[in-house]
Amino acid sequence: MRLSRFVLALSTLMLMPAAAAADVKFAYVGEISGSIAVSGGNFRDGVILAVEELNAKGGILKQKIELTLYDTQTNPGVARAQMQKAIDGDPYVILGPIFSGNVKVTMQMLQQAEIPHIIGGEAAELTSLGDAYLFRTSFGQQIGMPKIANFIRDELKAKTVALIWVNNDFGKGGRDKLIKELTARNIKLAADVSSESGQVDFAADVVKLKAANADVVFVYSNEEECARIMREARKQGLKGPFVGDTTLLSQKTIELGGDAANGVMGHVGLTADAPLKEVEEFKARFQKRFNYVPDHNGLKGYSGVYAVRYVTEKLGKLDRKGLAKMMHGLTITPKDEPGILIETSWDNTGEIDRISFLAEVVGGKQKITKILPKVGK
Amino acid sequence: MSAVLEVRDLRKSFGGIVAVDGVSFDVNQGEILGIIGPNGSGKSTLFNCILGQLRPSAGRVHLDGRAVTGMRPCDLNRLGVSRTFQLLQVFPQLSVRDNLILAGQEHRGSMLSRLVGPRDAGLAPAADKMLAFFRLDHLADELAGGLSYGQQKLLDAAMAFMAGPRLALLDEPAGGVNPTMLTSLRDRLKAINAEQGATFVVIEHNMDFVMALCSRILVLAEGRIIAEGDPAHVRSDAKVIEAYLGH
Amino acid sequence: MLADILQLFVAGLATGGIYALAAIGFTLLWQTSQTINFAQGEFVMLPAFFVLIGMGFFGLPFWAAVLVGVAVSILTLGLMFKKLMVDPMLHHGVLPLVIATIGLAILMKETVREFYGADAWPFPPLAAATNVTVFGAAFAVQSLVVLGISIAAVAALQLFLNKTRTGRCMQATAQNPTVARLLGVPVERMILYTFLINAALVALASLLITPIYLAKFTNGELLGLYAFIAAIIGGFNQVRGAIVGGLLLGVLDNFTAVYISTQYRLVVPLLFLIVIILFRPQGLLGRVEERTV
Amino acid sequence: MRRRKTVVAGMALALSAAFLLVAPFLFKPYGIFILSTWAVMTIAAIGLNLTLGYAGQVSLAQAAFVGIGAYITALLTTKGWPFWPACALAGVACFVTGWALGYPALRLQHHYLAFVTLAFNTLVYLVFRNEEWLTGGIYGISNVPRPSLAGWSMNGAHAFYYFCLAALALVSLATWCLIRSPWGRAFVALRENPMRALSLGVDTRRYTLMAFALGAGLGGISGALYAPLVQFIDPTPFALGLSLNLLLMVVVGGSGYFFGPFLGAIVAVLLPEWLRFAQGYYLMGYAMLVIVLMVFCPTGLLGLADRLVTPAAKAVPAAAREVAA
Repeated sequence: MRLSRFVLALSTLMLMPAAAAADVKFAYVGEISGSIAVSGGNFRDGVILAVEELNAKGGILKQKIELTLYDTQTNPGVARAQMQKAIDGDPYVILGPIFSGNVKVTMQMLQQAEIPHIIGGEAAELTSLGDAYLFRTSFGQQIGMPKIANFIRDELKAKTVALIWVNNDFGKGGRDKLIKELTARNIKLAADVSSESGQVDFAADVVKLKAANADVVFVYSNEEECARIMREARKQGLKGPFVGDTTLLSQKTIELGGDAANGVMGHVGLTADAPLKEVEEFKARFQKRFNYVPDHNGLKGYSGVYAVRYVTEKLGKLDRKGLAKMMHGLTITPKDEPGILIETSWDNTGEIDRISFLAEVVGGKQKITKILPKVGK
Repeated sequence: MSAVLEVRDLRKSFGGIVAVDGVSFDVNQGEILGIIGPNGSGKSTLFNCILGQLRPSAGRVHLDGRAVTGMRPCDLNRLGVSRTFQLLQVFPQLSVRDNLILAGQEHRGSMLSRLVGPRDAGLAPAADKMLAFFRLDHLADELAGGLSYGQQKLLDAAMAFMAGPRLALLDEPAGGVNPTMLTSLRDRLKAINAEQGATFVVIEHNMDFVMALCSRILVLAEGRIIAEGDPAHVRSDAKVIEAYLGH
Repeated sequence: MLADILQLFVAGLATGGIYALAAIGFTLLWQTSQTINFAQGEFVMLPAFFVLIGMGFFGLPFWAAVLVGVAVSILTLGLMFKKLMVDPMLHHGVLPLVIATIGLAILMKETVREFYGADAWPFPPLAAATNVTVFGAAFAVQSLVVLGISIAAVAALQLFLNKTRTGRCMQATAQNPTVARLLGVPVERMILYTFLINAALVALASLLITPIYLAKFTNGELLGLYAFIAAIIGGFNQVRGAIVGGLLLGVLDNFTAVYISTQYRLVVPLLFLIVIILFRPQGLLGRVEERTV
Repeated sequence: MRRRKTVVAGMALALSAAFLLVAPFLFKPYGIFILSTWAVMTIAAIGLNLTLGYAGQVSLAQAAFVGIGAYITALLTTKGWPFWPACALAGVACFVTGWALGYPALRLQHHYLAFVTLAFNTLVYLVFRNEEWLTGGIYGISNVPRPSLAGWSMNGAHAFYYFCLAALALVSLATWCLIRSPWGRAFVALRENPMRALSLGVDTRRYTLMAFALGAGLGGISGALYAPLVQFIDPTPFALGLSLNLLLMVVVGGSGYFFGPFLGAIVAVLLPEWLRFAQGYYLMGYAMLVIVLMVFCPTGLLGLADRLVTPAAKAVPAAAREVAA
């Protein structure tokens, strides 16, 4: 039982009126309920953890952080309302949303209000809309997919790919980008199978993938669906290799997929399993606080808060414009801010650049096989 | 005497059961025709077939010499044929006056005129006249649901005459009405018949009521007409007595 | 090719079995109390969590937890649902109750999400998670078990309804409460029974699917819709119809996905539904509902 | 007794109207946005109340019509059309679709009709999501412009709020006239006793289709306002959930009462926002309240009000009152 959740809610309830005006206001506006509540929940808990840690250490510029949570229900109409509510509360920064659609409907408002927003959305076009206050926490699909395409071409020497993707903005966006990159490397698309988020019976989908018999099966979906797809694939004896991005290799997928997940490989943009001291420690703290294993959204929320902390301390004052200006073209390393977990840079569109990993699942563990350098280097 | 309504070999069977078995009769201009018969003799089914509520298995129905077999009730009604049902059917959620206006509104103007025109479709005076005629005027603004059974029965009948029909088919108008109401109902019907020259067909169980009201009577048994004639003749007909008393 | 078809067919049947279990509940409740339960999907989602709570929170062994879970389900989703929600609204037409069940669905989903989290939880399987291969088509033993049990359950229910006195009383109640009452059938009790049976069925469904679905607060959403469609296709007033509708739907859905379109996989069942309603409203196996106007 | 009712109703009406007019000065932009949403949803609910509350046809497709209206408006205005023709087209298109969808209503018992409309709603949703060339699919349509009225633009929160409010006022007025016209009388007759209505010359077929089409048309109008309100549309809001939610608004408010949808929309749109202080629990609290409400007054809030104002008389849907001279 998530008693912790209950306690947290109560405490926020009691604290909210008590919170002194001097506090630094952070707002999380994201998907606490609705179709992608899992990712939203992870992101939120990452944020909560970071805020609690910082407050324990005395907050930002000696001021406590007051965090308020807003639920978009994964519904743009609600998202817009909640974002407005958050803006009315005049926060220093806003974290979220994760659902790219919700980012899109709210970014204009934030631009007008000149409030920096640290988003979780990964849809490619978000950084191309000229929002000077938008910053990613993990890189957009237009950065991830080329790396994967290279991997498929160079490491796997594949000529054809059978693709199964989840039909939401995340899955569709990734699919479109991947197809673009594959054709650019003249790798053929043997099958293009869309699936529903929350789908359970993948028998039909796997039959289609099988019929394509391609050199590589690319699985691009949410963790649970990835797990189910893998189970069905193994069941029907669909031969791999199975390649995917972050989600397919995530801890959750492995946990749910069991043996079926073994042997899948691919690219991991950001992972709680990165072989780095800071990340491992974070994972432990997170698990202790919320008693479940964070996925990459947990890291996104967490590192986002610390990035803001670092920049603000550097500025020495609460200055939204300054924050946004400084973050453009900034690089933060774990040395100067452990909370950033992995060295991270932002270009001046708010797009992010990090090292990323090629990994493989071996014996129910994610094993990093190769560390890919930042694109910028 | 010209026939307003001609019914020819009308048949209606449900699965195996034949409810109406080749019934033919005329209804003449201005008369009050009574139809009697034991329960289940097919009286109401006959009505429903004539009025398009049920599609007859065979046979023809003519109104003023025009074939109207199987025509939709609402169209038939607009041709001047109205009816009441065996079970009382007014609109309890509408006021008494509105019940009457409803009964008349579809007979004038176009769909559009009913949308943009006056909300009473210019029928309020007529409705009030009808109410006064049926001695219901003091209840005009009450909800029909709030009236006594007898009053509702009167209203039900009043609605049937609101559009000034050429022909009215009344299914047990006297059913469950107390004696005093009964006389007033009978007077009203006779009056309308006399004043508006409206033609009636009345299904009724209450013999005294029928005998007093009708000029001619059909007797129905097991879906067939077994006797026909003026009240006195029918009352004394052996087959009728048998049909009612059974073997 | 043939293997594929067999594969799809059996997989479809297995999923269909689940739809059937949930669908029967619909038909039962509709027949006896004109209740359209929009929370039926959530009814299937919840019992698994009762079991998980039993195991996680009270540390019971699996089978004990299962027994407790089923008992709790019958108590809450059967008895309490009837007494606290349905009874007060019974005489106010279908709609208020529909709205209330919509509310109930939200309540169940949100409660689970809040206290158990939004992510999916593994659930111990009733059968070994192994596969058997027949004619080149591989079947999970689990889904075969699911199929078997659901068909058995329906058969048992049919038997109960036709062969036992209580069962016949229930059918009488379903067909015409007034007459049943005249015949001295304890109508109230019969209606209660149908609610208890419904609860038992959804609990069973929950135990069968959750190992495959994984325990998650959203499990009910699609399932509810499918069970709904299955119930109508099969015949909204026929228990037998529900199983046919369910299986048909499962298979139809799979073949649509492969041979027509995955993006529109729901379309064929829906169109089928519309056709059925327009041309055979009583459903494939249903009786014509004789309602006196 | 009826007088007392009218007085109470009149006062309540005047007060709420006054409140709505000054509201923008009492609230922050967030509050104003929510109120605008309320106005837009109320329009859709009024439509459904026409179909369900007055003509007695259960429709679970209202969300589809809101969606169709929203998409038509979004597509055309983002391609440079002015708002008004787009809005008009949205209304007409939905009216026609509603008319077509109404045909099953002519031969179906009401719960079966509900199922057909439910299927229709889901089909429309799938089209929104999958026909990317037309609707933008998953990605939706962003930067939907807000209309401008005789030169001045409705961009600001205040301006657009009053715009929505005005639209709501117009729709309410039109509906009021409609249900007080002979049509309203015919609708009630249709709901109460179709067979008798038929025998009185009421062309039930045509009126049923009308009830359906008008309800759908209002759904379209509401959608036409929803698109510029949120300025971004994607398929998610127009799934079955919204249809159920609109049904909830009508029934909770009091089906067949003219002001039912207004109250219902308050419950469905504003109540959850008021409950948000309860963090993760607000949706639970909301659901709980809805259930309790239904259990204790199945006739909806106005049904309850009726019983309170006229304790003696059995509550009678206001449909009767509005139509009663």
